[in-house]
Amino acid sequence: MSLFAASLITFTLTIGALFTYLAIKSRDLLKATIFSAAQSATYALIFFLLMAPDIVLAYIAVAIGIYTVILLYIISKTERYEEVES
Amino acid sequence: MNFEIFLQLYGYLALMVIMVISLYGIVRGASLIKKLIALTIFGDTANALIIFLGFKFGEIYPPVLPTLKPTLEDIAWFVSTAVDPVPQCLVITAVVINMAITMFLAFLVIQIYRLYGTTMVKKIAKLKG
Amino acid sequence: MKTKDVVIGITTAILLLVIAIAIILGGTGWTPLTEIRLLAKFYLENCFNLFDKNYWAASPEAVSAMLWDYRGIDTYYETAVFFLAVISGVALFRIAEVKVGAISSMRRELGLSIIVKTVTRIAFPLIITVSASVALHGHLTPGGGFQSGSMMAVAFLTAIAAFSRYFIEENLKLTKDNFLTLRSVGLITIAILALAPILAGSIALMQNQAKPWSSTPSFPEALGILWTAGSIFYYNLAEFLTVGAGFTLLFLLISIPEEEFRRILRL
Amino acid sequence: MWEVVNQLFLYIGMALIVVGALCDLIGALGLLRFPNFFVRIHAATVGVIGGAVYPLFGLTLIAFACDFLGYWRWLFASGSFITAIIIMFTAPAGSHALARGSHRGRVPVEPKVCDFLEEDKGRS
Amino acid sequence: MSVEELVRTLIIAITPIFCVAVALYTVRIIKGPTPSDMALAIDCLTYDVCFFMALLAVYFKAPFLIVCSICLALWTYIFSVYLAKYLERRELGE
Amino acid sequence: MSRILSFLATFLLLFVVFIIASASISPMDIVLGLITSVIVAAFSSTLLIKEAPTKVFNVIRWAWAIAYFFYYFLIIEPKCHWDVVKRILHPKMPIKPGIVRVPYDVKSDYTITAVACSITNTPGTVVVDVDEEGKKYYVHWIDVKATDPKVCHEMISKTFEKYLRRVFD
Amino acid sequence: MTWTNYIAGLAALQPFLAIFAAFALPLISLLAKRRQIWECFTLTILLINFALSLIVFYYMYNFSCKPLLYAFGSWPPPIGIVYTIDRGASLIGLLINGLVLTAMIFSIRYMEHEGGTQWYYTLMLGFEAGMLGCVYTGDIFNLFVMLEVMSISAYGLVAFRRETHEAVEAAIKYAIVGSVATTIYFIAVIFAYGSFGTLNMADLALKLKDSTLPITGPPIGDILIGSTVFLTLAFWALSLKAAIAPNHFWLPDAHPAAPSPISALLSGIMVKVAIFALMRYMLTIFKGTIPTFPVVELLNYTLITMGVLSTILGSTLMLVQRDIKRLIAYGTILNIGYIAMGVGLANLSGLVASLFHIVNHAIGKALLFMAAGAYIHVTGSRDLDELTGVGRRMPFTTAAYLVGALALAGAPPLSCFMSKLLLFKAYLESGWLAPLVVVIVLTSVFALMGYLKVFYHVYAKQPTRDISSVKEAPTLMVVPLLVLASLCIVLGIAAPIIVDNVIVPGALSLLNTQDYVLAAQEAAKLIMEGG
Repeated sequence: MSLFAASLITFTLTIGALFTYLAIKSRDLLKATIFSAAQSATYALIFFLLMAPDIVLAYIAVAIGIYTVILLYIISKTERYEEVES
Repeated sequence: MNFEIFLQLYGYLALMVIMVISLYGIVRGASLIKKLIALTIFGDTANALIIFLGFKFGEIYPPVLPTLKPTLEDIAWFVSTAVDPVPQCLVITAVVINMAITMFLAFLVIQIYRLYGTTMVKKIAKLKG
Repeated sequence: MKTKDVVIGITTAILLLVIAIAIILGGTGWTPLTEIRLLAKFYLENCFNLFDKNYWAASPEAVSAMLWDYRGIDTYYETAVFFLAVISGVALFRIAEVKVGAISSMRRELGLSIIVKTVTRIAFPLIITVSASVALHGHLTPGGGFQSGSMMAVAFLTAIAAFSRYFIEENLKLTKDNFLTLRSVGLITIAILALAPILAGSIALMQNQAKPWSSTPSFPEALGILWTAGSIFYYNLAEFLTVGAGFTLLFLLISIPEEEFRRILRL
Repeated sequence: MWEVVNQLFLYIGMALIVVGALCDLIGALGLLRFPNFFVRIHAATVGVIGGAVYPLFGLTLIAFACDFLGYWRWLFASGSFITAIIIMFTAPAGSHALARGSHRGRVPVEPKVCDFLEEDKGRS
Repeated sequence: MSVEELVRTLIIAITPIFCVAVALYTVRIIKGPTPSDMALAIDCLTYDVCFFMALLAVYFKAPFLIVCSICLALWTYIFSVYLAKYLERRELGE
Repeated sequence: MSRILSFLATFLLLFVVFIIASASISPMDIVLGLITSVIVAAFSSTLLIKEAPTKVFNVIRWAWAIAYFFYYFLIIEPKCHWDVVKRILHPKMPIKPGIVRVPYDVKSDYTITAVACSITNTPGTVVVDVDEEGKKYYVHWIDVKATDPKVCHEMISKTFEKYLRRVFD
Repeated sequence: MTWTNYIAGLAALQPFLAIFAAFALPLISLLAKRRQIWECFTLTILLINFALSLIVFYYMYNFSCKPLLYAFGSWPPPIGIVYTIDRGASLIGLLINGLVLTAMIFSIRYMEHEGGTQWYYTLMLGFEAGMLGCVYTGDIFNLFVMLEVMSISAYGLVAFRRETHEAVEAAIKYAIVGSVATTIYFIAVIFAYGSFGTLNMADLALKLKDSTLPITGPPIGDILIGSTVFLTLAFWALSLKAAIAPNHFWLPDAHPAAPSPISALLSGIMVKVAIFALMRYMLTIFKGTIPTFPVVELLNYTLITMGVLSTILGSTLMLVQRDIKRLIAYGTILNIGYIAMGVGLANLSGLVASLFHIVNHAIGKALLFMAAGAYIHVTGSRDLDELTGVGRRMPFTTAAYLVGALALAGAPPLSCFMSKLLLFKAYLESGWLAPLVVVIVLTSVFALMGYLKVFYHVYAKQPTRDISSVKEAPTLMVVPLLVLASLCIVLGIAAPIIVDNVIVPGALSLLNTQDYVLAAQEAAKLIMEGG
């Protein structure tokens, strides 16, 4: 792990934390889905930088692809907005 | 070296923060779909945590031997540079398992919407009586 | 509601603190690491060691070797988890076969625009070929059964999005029963491969190469020119079919129109 | 002969990568500055085609010239080439699909000079 | 300067540019008024990450890492197509 | 006959793709590639090549395709990029966006798609929708210079059609 | 290779075979569309598994006093995954196999009007495999995988009646909570690997004693912190799976919502599997090995507290239920409390009581749920008010129910009385914890009232509606009930013999870290030397 890769990991993790926060906060579930896809992309880069090509392959397929698609399916079949609690 | 320690600790800290945020989402999410999203993030963060355990400073390389006719030097070089393959093996298993559970939960959420007409936790509790 | 938020915040923060302090105090090893753990070193040293074949898995990829040889039974049951999830989904969405012709002729415009359709038509075989390439080199390069299987599912998923789910059933002549069959065949192949050493007289399930302490017929390292890394190649191939078919099956099920279900469940 | 070709490949590839990085930056800037979704697609095209496809072709050229990668440079070359081709095929289809979906999903087209699609749809 | 040093220096030199671009895309993803904008920004982001992964594979001299970028490109396509389909109609399977 | 030809064409294409994807020409890869390509081609040949498979074996078409590839990537793309980059960096952002009709005069699906992809891939123009019956694209143009379909065709898609008709039609 | 390895192989074959059959069942259901064929297939596999576990049980109790080790892929312990089968594990394995077999026979008629039974049987096979794997395994990560196999089939089975509202709702609650728990367990595994550098249970136990198996070397991190975090997180996750209060909240929804045979399995044996895994960690591996920081003792006291809490909660909430299955489900929380109290004592007498109570409660609870299932099958309702008087028309079922209820409440000659007596005795001997016996007695009384309330409604109360059309349940449903009821009686009457010959050796083997570790060491040494 060189300094170069370590600083990249730091940068990427920060963005990932930001996206997680937004995904949890967002009331629009479609936006939350997209945020979680972005978060997955950052995680994929982290796994890549940590030298785990096998995981990157599996993780990209699962997190960017399957999760997002299945969440889109759910949202299209159910409802898009989370109701604000009174 | 100090800077590297700082970077590693920062990594752990960021992962912890993500984990806490997602746990909060699981517990307090108003919608089942939000809980599902938080759950996936939580599982992924646990996976990232174990990969963090397997890395090391110095020259590193993926745990794949790049030749089919290795000499002893090749193997020695491989052992000294490759990262830890055990966490990777565990994480692949865990990724698949998390994915399987998420798929099933997705099916359940759709079914619950068919029956109750909503995915809000509170409303479901109210409808259940 | 505010107090509950605070309570949850504090409890989760305590979890954060406990784990973070445990890591910082060295619960998981010194920081920063410059060496890997000895067990991992053993795997790395022996997974493709031509000079000491007692502990080898015949696969130069350490992760594949671990997945299908050293810790093979984990992967077997992991496949079972995925299988059971699919079966649970099928049980939840159990449905008589949708009348294909009726619905697709009823709706005039299916799928996306012609551009996406044509791109998908080109991409479909190419993606399957690339994924097959990843699967067939699973024991040599990164990737393996699950990864390549999910890549194969990309092809079917694009087909579902760009055309419609009826496209797979009508044009490719693949129904969900076919996928279920394909999946079962793949899984049974995995199970038989795992059971093969027993049938050959060993006592170890999922044994790949014969060991000095368990000298029974082992899987051949290579079929002629084809390096198969013992059984890992076959496992990857079977898992490739299994995962691809499983994903496609699930997405075929989930993309059944909602009206159909409401009619069947009488809601 | 091969030396010269290799050097040529190397420099062309590096130039393409530098151009690609700049395109990335400019595309991102454009994505920020432009007023609505449909105009942003153009900036995104700069980001994708200029920022990913060109540098990947450049990387293919570099991989041919990189002796230090040894035998495996063919894998680099083929990998980046296939990625470039895939992006080249799929990116336009993806952004076209997004544009069509957004237009049907009533994403605003303002500011605009003319919108014939809206007119034609209204007529039929 | 040898070829290796040249290429590695180049990669290190353009990494900050890449990071700035990613940060700008992130800003767009956060600001994006409509889901379409966000999806567009994510498309760009992931395609750039794709290219960057290929680049880093050269930097790390690890040939096997290049497969990741192929996979990422494929799944990004799926993502945008499904989002487009969601925006276009209610049932995704038709 | 046409089915066999289309199978053969698909098979060859897939074989090349397999070899490129595995990046080696060892006997093992060739054997595996042959088997894979045969299996995949068997069920996707009708999907990939619907009519007139002889076109695939036409060398002149391939030559045109390669010529077009280089022409497109070396001349058209940089020009369009430069144009859009200028607009992005200009402090006032001189844009005049709008959706215009662009008629096309090509027949096969592949040509329509290739022209549309070419239009979309150049920054500054994006195909928003296709009208197959009216034979026109709806193109979002960053700088609407004309609204007349003829002129638009002239300015946006004429070159692409000229080349691509020779490749696919 | 010696004869013993074959026996261990038979144990390892059980989950493997069950999953294999689960893989094959969808294919069979596509080829042959008759449900009799699926049932015969499942029944055959379960019978084979039962026979195998019987052989293993017999061998373990008669010929082997040491744990047996089975190495998958013939990889010795620290390298590969091993199954470690000691007497306790073989006992629980036999229990699992027997109960699943009974539930399967019961479901043949119970599920006759349901569609999609092939998926039901597939999930059931997967469920059995998961539970068996959890019990036999000797690898902490493999335990995670097997927990998931068990859990996901449980979620699928709970949601099997997809058109009933509460089933789907309970399933989703259960699935979310359960997957959080398993993820937390995974984080625990991360810590174990991080600080110990191994995934093998015996190796963990060795490393705590400054020794090691070959290859893995000394621990990497601070084992004190590492094992504290590992144990705490694993304890929390497993206590959630075992539904010990306050982590019980998912159980009263999930268990009644499943089809009755599945409720019997969930309540009867699945929660016990989690408790068994907990016993493995707290009593076999980490027992008294960290002198500087008493985390294990702390967790033991926590377990006792949680156990007391669950007994009180379970027994009081039982009394106010209107739903027959929900009432029985609260009874599970109560009895899990007893078991947890016994485990928390961490000595032989407590463990003997717990182990015996596991067996008794599994059989009794399965019997109660199946009897309730028979009522529901015949009348089609779960409300106690609608079940009034049906018991008179169903004499065998009601007799079996009465036996089960009395046994669970702790009536003297029946099974649970004996285990409760043992627990009572263990607490009396335990010094300052002795006042807790009051809890045991008091909650038993409450439980008796709860169960007799059901009996009163079903048998004694005047029927509020016409019950003349009600007939005795089909033979295939009554036979399992009677078998279980007679087992309750036999276990009660022959309790001294059974405790001496079966339970005490099992408990001893669970407490015997020495032998557990020795088995792994021998296997590693034998194989490493190439013999």
